[in-house]
Amino acid sequence: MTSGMKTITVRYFAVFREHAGVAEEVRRTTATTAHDVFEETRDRHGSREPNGHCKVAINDHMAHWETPVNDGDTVLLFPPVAGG
Amino acid sequence: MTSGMKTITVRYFAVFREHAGVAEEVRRTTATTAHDVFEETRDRHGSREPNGHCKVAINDHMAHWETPVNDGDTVLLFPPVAGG
Amino acid sequence: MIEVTRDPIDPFALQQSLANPAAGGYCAFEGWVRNENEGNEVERLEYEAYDPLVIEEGEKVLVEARERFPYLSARCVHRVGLLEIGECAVWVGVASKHRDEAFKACRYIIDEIKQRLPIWKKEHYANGDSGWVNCERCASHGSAAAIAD
Amino acid sequence: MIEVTRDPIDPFALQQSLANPAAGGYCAFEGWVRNENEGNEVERLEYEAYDPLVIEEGEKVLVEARERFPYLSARCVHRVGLLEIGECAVWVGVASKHRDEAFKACRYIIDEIKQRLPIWKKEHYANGDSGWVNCERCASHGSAAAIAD
Repeated sequence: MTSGMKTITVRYFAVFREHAGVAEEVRRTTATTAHDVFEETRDRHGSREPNGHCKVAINDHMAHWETPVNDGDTVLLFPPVAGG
Repeated sequence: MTSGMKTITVRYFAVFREHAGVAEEVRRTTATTAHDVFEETRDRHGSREPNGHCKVAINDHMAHWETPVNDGDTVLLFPPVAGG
Repeated sequence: MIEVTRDPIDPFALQQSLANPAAGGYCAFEGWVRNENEGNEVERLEYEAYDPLVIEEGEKVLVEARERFPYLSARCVHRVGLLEIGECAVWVGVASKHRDEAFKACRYIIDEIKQRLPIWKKEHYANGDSGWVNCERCASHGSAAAIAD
Repeated sequence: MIEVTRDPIDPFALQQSLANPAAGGYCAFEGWVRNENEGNEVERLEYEAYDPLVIEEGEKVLVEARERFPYLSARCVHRVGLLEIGECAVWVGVASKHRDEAFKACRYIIDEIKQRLPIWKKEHYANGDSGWVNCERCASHGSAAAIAD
């Protein structure tokens, strides 16, 4: 069965990128939401927290953690922001 | 009797000066407070209002309308301010 | 520090004078001469100030602002004389450790300056009239000028 | 308009771009790199941004600010890269008819920018350590950096 199996690109920013050692990677996944991607990549981004203070974007638009992830999507994982 | 008779300088600013036609004048007066001076010079400054929105200073310090006026004082009559 | 000047205000030089390595937030306010007030087309403004009391009362305002919203440095300059549309009539700058104090102190300073300092503003209108702002009932002068920003 | 730049911010040029004959009030905020945060001596800051979403989300912030506090013109620039103490990291300028909208819109914009835009700040400390601000529990990195202004 390949049902639900999709290919996505995950991009890591700031401390997440430093921890992952890569800025982006292509992953095969059964994740259905952005939250699933965050959990599945925990060893990459290294966050010791739930996703509460982090943000996520999909295909260059801000998304929610419950937003569905589709085959071919690019998921951007943002650690807590600190502009200004 | 010269009791209470004093010599003061009154200075008019902005619209008060324009109305009075002079920037300052020396007056002989029995005024006991700044308020008395304001009333006594009504034909000079021309204000149609009580002194509520105006301000007064005596000898280069902000004063109140109840502040006593002494012989030799300089009383500055300020119309409503509009800085900024 | 508060100053009265007859020359154009240079916000850039003023801002640089507030530089402080401990400052993380900087807020500035400028009052510009605008082309309209209360429905009247304004051609220029004329400001008059009584300098000694602008300074005395202005310094009090700066001290009060620091007591309420501790800042690192603050400065204010008010221009007098004839000003054209777009020119800067008053400049307030505040540098502080965090932004909250900078915003609040800056606002406090300009609000108090407008209410307390002996400064007067005469509007010259496109129709040739003129009027002292806030003084429509102060004396028998021509125009219906009212409270400006 | 919101921009991301790698070059030093020029507040004077930015301010001039907001000139408007109908504007009576102008408020600006600048975030400066300060030499200390949460007890740590800071030597410099490094900002990273994801430009496409800074622009998209930043434009939303400007629109929201105008809906709440109708202004005439507003602009924001955020710098990225390595910044030294005293340099300007972010600039917000708002021109409006009256001062109240200028102050409130400016404050709204900087507050939202700090909370919503994908921009990250790494502090480089005098002791050689470094740390991403707000990320002390994000990942196993060295320093105890905390929420900055």
